[in-house]
Amino acid sequence: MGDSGNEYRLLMPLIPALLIVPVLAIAGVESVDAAFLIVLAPFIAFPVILISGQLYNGKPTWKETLKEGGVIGLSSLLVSLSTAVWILVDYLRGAREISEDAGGRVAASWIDWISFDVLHSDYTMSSERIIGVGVWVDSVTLMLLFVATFLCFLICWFSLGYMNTDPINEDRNHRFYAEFVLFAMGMFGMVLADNFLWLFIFWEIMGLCSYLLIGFYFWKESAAYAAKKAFLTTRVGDVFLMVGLLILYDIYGSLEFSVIFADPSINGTVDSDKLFWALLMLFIGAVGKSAQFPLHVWLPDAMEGPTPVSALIHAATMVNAGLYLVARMVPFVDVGHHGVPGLDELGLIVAYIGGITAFMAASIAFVQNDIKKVLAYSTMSQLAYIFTGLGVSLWFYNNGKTDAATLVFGGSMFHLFNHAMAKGMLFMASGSVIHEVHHAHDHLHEGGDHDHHDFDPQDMRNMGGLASKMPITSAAMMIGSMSIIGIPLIGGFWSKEAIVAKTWKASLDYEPLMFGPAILVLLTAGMTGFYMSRMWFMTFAGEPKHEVVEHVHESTPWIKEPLVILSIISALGGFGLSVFGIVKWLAKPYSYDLGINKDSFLDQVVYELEHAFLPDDPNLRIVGWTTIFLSLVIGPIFAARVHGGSLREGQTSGPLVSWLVWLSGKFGSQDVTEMSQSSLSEALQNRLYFDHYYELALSKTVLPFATLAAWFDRTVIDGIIKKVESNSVLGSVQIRRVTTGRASDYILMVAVGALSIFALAWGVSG
Amino acid sequence: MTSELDGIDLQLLLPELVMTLGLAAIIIIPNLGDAKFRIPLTSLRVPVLIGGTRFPATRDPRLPNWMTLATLSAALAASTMALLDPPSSGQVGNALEVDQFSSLLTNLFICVLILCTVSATQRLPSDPDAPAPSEGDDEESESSKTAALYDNRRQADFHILLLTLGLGMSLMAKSTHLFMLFVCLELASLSSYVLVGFHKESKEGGEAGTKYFIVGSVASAIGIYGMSLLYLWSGDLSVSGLSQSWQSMESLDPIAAAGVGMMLVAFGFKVGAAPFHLAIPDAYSGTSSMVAGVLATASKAMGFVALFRLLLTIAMPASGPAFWYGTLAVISVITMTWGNLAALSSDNPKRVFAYSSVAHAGYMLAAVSAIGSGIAEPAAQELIVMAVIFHLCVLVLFKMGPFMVLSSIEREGSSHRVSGLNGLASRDPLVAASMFVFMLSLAGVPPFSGFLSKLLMINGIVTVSAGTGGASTILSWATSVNPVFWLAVAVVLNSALSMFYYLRMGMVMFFEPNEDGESSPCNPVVRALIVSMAILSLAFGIGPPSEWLLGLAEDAAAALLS
Amino acid sequence: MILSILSLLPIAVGLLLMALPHILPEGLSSQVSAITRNICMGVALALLAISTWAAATSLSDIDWMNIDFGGYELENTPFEIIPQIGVSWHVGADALSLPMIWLTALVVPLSMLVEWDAKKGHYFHPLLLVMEGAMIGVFVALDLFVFYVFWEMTLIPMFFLILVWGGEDRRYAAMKFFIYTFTASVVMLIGILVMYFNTGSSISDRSFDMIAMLDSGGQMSEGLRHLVWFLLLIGFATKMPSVPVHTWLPDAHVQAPTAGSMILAGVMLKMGAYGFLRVAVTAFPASTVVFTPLLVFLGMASLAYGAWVCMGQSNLKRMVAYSSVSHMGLIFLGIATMQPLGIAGALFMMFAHGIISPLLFAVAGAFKHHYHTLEIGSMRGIAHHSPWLAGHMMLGWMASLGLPMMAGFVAEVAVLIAFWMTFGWLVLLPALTLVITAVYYLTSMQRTIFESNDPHQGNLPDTLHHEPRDITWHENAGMTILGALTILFGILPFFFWDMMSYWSTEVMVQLLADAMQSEGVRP
Amino acid sequence: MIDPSWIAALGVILFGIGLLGTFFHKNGIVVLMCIELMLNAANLNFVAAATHYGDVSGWVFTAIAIAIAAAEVAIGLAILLSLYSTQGTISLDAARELSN
Repeated sequence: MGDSGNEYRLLMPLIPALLIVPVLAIAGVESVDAAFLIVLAPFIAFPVILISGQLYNGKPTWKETLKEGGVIGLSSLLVSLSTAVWILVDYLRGAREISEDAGGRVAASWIDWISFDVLHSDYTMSSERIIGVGVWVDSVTLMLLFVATFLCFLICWFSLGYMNTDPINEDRNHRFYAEFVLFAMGMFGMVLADNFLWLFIFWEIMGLCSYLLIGFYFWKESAAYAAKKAFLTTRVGDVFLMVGLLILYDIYGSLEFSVIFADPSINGTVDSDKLFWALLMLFIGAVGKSAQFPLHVWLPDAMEGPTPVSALIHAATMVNAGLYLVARMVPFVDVGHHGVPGLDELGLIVAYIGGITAFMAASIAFVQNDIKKVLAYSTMSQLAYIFTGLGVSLWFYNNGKTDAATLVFGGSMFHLFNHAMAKGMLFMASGSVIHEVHHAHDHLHEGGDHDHHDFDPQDMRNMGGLASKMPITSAAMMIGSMSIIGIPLIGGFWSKEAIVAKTWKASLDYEPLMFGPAILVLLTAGMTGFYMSRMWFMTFAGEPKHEVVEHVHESTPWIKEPLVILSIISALGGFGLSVFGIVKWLAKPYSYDLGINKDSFLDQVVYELEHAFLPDDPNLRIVGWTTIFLSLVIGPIFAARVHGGSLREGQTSGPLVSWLVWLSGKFGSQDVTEMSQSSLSEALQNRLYFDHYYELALSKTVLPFATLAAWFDRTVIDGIIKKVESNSVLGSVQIRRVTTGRASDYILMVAVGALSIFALAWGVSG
Repeated sequence: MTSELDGIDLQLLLPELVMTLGLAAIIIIPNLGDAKFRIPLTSLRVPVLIGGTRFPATRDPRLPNWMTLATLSAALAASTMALLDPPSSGQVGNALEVDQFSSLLTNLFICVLILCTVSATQRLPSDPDAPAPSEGDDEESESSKTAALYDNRRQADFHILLLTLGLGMSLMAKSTHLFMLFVCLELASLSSYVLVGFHKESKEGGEAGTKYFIVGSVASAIGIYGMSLLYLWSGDLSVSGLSQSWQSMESLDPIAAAGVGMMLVAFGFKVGAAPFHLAIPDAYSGTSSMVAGVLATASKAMGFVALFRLLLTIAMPASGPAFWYGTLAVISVITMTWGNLAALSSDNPKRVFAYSSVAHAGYMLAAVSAIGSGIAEPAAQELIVMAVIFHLCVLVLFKMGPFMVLSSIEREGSSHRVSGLNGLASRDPLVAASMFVFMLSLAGVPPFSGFLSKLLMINGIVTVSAGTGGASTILSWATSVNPVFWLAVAVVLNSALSMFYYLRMGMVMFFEPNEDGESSPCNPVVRALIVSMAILSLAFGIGPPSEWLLGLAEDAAAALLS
Repeated sequence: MILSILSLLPIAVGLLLMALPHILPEGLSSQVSAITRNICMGVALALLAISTWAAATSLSDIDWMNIDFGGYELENTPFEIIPQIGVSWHVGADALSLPMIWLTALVVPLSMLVEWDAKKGHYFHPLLLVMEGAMIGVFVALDLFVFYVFWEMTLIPMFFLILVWGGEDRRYAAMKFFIYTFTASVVMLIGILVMYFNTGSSISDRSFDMIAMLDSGGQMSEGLRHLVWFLLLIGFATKMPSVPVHTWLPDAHVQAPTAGSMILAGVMLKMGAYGFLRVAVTAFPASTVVFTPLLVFLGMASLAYGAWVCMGQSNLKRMVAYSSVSHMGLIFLGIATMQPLGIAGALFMMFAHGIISPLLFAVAGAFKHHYHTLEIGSMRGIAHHSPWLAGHMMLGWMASLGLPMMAGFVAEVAVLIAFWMTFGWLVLLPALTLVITAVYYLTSMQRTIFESNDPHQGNLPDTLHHEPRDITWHENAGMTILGALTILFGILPFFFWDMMSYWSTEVMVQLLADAMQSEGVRP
Repeated sequence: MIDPSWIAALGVILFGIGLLGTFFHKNGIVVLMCIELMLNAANLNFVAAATHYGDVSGWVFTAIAIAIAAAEVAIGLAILLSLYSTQGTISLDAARELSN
């Protein structure tokens, strides 16, 4: 990619895509009415890319100019992005169409999908019911929509550099881009859907794409296996989700948000037990999709997919679907606004699942050496944070503590935003590392590739000291890690603080049972500090651990640009958006009376800082500072003791990065060999044996049972038929024996027959 | 009631008359030669035509065949005329009556014989002047010469027997007097015994003839004895007289019942009811296929005519169940099951068809026994008789058809194994397709006529019985329904069972061919006939032709029951 | 008139074309296959056009939404063919049969396309045409005798398709297929005859006309009604097929040629469900209500048990065949819900499965055709060699496991919603079966098109001695059309959904609701 | 004049002997003779009935039945002869070429 400058001419097709929104706006189309474009553009791009790729593979235009479909995908995603931004801007402006009448929502219906009647228990028929398709826009939607469209676009951009330069992907990239845009369509659709059914439909489409993309390297046994595992595990959740939908439908006679959310208690007549089960089923679906305990096993394996896929689907967007679904449960429990009381166990369950997953994932991340796996567990852990936050929020809502609930809800959503940005970027950065290490390795072993297959470019034990080779990547990764760890003032800090604090508040002030999640998230904060630092140190600090490192250098601009953009957002976005009141804005659909902004900008800044570092409640102050201490000091220092180290003499990197690397060498080094051989470590390395036991359960129950069923079908059910047949033949042979061939026997039979006629006649008539 | 035959009677009996004349002609003409009789004391030689060296025309082995064909065609025309334009009074003496029923049956018999005759053309040798075997021939050439000779010299005998068979059957259909009926039956039977044993040079021929003859004779002896008991009982053997005596009978007279029962044995043998059917497979497999076809269709129809006369006209009480209905029901179930089961594992196609014809007899007997149940209204009775007559008619198509196919293959000497049919589909797709149609029709698969006829019979049974049960659960309904209903179930299950061997027969044609040639085994006329029979099997199954034939059968049924 | 043409024309043309080789002059006999298949395709496409037009007239002159239950469109004047027993040629269509007619007219040309270069094509394609006519005949017949005739007639071409163009064990399979379904339908025939008996008090009053037949239930005692319903169930359930009378299906499918399998799964199985709704449910609503638990049991057994058996299969086609059994279970479940939504879902399931399963069998057939084996696991990484095939497999498999935005999902979700309304938590069983379904589908894909451990080529079966190619253009075209329709009807189901929904409502309002009320079954 | 019922009784006995004879004897000729016995039993019945009812047709039946019996014997002997010429036996049990 030497003359990569010229590559930008490839972006020409983006210009018409960019023009679509202005043209529509000038033509007077309302932004919400154009929302279908967000879904439609990638949906059209999908077959176009797939089929043209299949037809034109190998042709120079297709390969060089269209980047095997990447440019087409990028254009369609740009259409989605620009439309999404258009709607967002309209929404923020408070345009006429998006009024705030319904608490800041807007719904537009597109088509009636299916319609039918229902027979009631008094044998009367209800009038026609309709399940339609439409859009539902509120601030949560918009935030997720922006995250999704923005990251899809950036990661597609990144992929142009990442995928198209790998010779193994040649003539296969069209598949990648096609599935990529199909995924984008699923994600956009899910976010925009105005009812639970279509949410579910797009949800499943995402699952399909996740399956396809994990299995992109389909010839690899591990990839094919991981793809299947991901699909099946989420499918288990999805089935429960579907059952939840059935129950919801039964309760409300509709699945549309506008119908259900208008009065989720139907004047207090809703049976809270039934609703609890419905929501619990939905939550199981969310657990599957967001890889929470106990359906988390698929996510680490999903890293078999290409890195952009991990970045987009398994870190930034799809896994957020579960969170989104749980966020949509708020109106059900919001007792202040027609919610159904008595559902606070649901909040507890959500919070516990979140807490357990956060802790578990963080601890497993301690011992992972694969850079993507660390990030995967980190994703799990951070999502679990958000779940905890949402659980607490649900609990608050259900107990009428609307203010606190609103704050933690907004905080959770905000964490979702921060995490998506940071994690997307981290994955891309790790992708950059892997890509370059891989290329360097190829370069090094150009002639013979004897140990080609033994070398794992994702293994951090082959890295070290990369900070000097990859300054931009290392800086980006640093910022991303800081955001995840929650280093004060940077990205994730703002949202994580809110979650931890409110969880403790719930635990201390109201519900002792909340202590569990509370302590777990607190501990996890420190652990996050450790494993993220460990990853960074292992990769970028210290002496190179493999000869390959010497040959690594950053090359492709397609990769660098998204990193830079996201670094900026991660670093500044948290604080900046906090200041503009994003937390309350995000909670807008579910908070009906909170003011949005303080009087002046400066007041707002002060308020936010005060709120973060010096809250009124002394307990929260302690909790807040403990969190900061654990994540900022304890975790990173331990990490530095184990894995830190200065760069080789004479090599430098960016300013902050160099200092950090130098700092890491100052804490001395600690040998953890003994620790890493303990049984706990062993267990952690084996992912606490979850996969093992799931596998065992499958192979000991499902498969034998299936074999048994097949045997039963063959031998018993079909066997009966065959038995009838063979017995008929047997009977046939027997009965033919009577035809002896002796004429006198025949005569005898005639006589016998004559006699039996008499006997029968006598018997019947007598 | 006149005791003399007049012109009208002759016209009524025109088919039989034609056959008689033809019979005489076939006896005489092939023997015509250049023999001359020297008038004694002179040297004048007067040609007497009988004997001597035969003329080329008269010694042509194809001649009897042509003559038979001509005779039968003329008879068919006469009989069709009678059928389409029924005489106002068909009484001939007090023993015969020509009505719709007997005309239809006569037509049926003659059609079967025509088919048989046409099929027999395939047995004619290509060389009419084949030499007779002489001393010193080796075994092989001797047997080939014998075979040629066999075909050459005995055509006339064969066709004479066919015509006597036809004569017996058609007269029997017209008989309204039990003794007349029996005599005609004997005429037909005796001819058929000889036909079965016609291939006297082969081991099978003699044996088949012997068995068929012995068992048949015993059965008819029992029948005649039964008839004599009936005579003993009423002193009159005319059907109407017996019927009146029966209706006026206070309670069942054991002698009368015994008489009917014993006649049932004789007729049961004719139709092939178990357990009197045992000789039938042997007979079919030992004789030539076309004769077997005649036995399976015409002869069976004859048996049913006799059964109708005996059971429906004579032995029907004025009300209530007939004494024979339970017996017949049991026999019918045994017959169909036995037939189907035995056919299942047979490997000889002729035996398979023999058993299949036994099974079909069972279906028809089941229908007949439903009439005797005493719960059938007159309309329902007529419906069932119509169904059975219709079945007998269409049976000619799809039972005679396969025998004609087999007859074609028989020339190649491979008709005794199912595998003889292998590859027929590639040799002659049309004949194979027709054969398949016959199989499906036999099995009762729509849209072929076998389905319609079987459906009509089952429908008859259901019609008689379905209204009888009444209860609120399946079980109580099943116990309260008239047992006749279960006959329908038996027929249906047996149809399913029969599918096995029909399909097997149908399937082997699509297997890889044996070594036998590539060309069609049939000659063009036979082939055309087979194909048109298949088409008719379809046409009589659904659509206007079936309506027409059903109309005829309906009239016939009405005539029989009136 | 239109419907008569739809059913009789293909039969007539097919039969004539089969005689063509015997009629054509010598010079043309080498091209007989080409001539025949072009004519066949032309006729089939014409039928598709006609039936599409008939369906599309719902937009203009015929309002399919407003046919009262028991009313039919495109009806002809009944024409007596066997007056002695009251049989007449009477055809018509309603919202129940119209989608099926269209489906038949669609699947047949596609199956012809997929096997465009079949051996002995001059018999093959006409047979498919005959098959089409017979199947359409089943759907249009408004005379139960004619219905039954067509019903059985479909067996004959299929028998030959299996027997002549089938796999190694085709003889056994053809026999089993024929005898099994024949047996079941003759049992059904008794039921039909009992109904016929009750259509009038004297023989001349009786008639096989559908309307008279469907009213006959009123004349029967309750026990007899149940019995007849049960007899009909045997016939229809075997055709569907439902556990435990399903074992003919895997054998028939595995041995049948691709086109045969496509038609068998796509349309023939639907005849069972169609007949059940058309005859058994309509004539005996009370029995249907009373035996709802039986239907639930049969449906559940087919669905769950079928799925388990699928998982134990190692033959691709066998697995797909069992998956049909499994999916057909949903139809019984849908009917058993006694909700318009459930019945409409069952109807849509018939339609959706009618599009999806031909795709599955086309894919399986392509494996057999190009790789000469159907053993799962005997080949790996086929996506390297046959990307189109792999793509179609992916699409078909995903559609069949109920992925949203594909036709099957609409039906599934409708049935499940209705099922919950009626049976509550029992819904977990069908719902969890969806996971099982996913397991076997994904596993079979993993072991055929994926996993070769070589980035450039797959592990081919040992028996394959040449370099495999991707599927031919005609296979590809057929599969693509099916796949596109699957997605089309998944996203926009309302073309047929609306009329199905309306029909279901009407049948509920006019029959089942009353029956439930009188039997004391609460919805 | 003998009471016709005695004649009929004789007929029953004859018939019984004939019937038993047909399946106890293996020799074709003997079986043929037994069949003749049965036919004659029928004839006796006809005669008895004719006597009883004074119906002349009974005598006619008898005469014709005798003719039938004669024809039957003729054919039977011919068939047995052909059996003998091909299989060398007239034992009904020995001829079993045609059993399954």
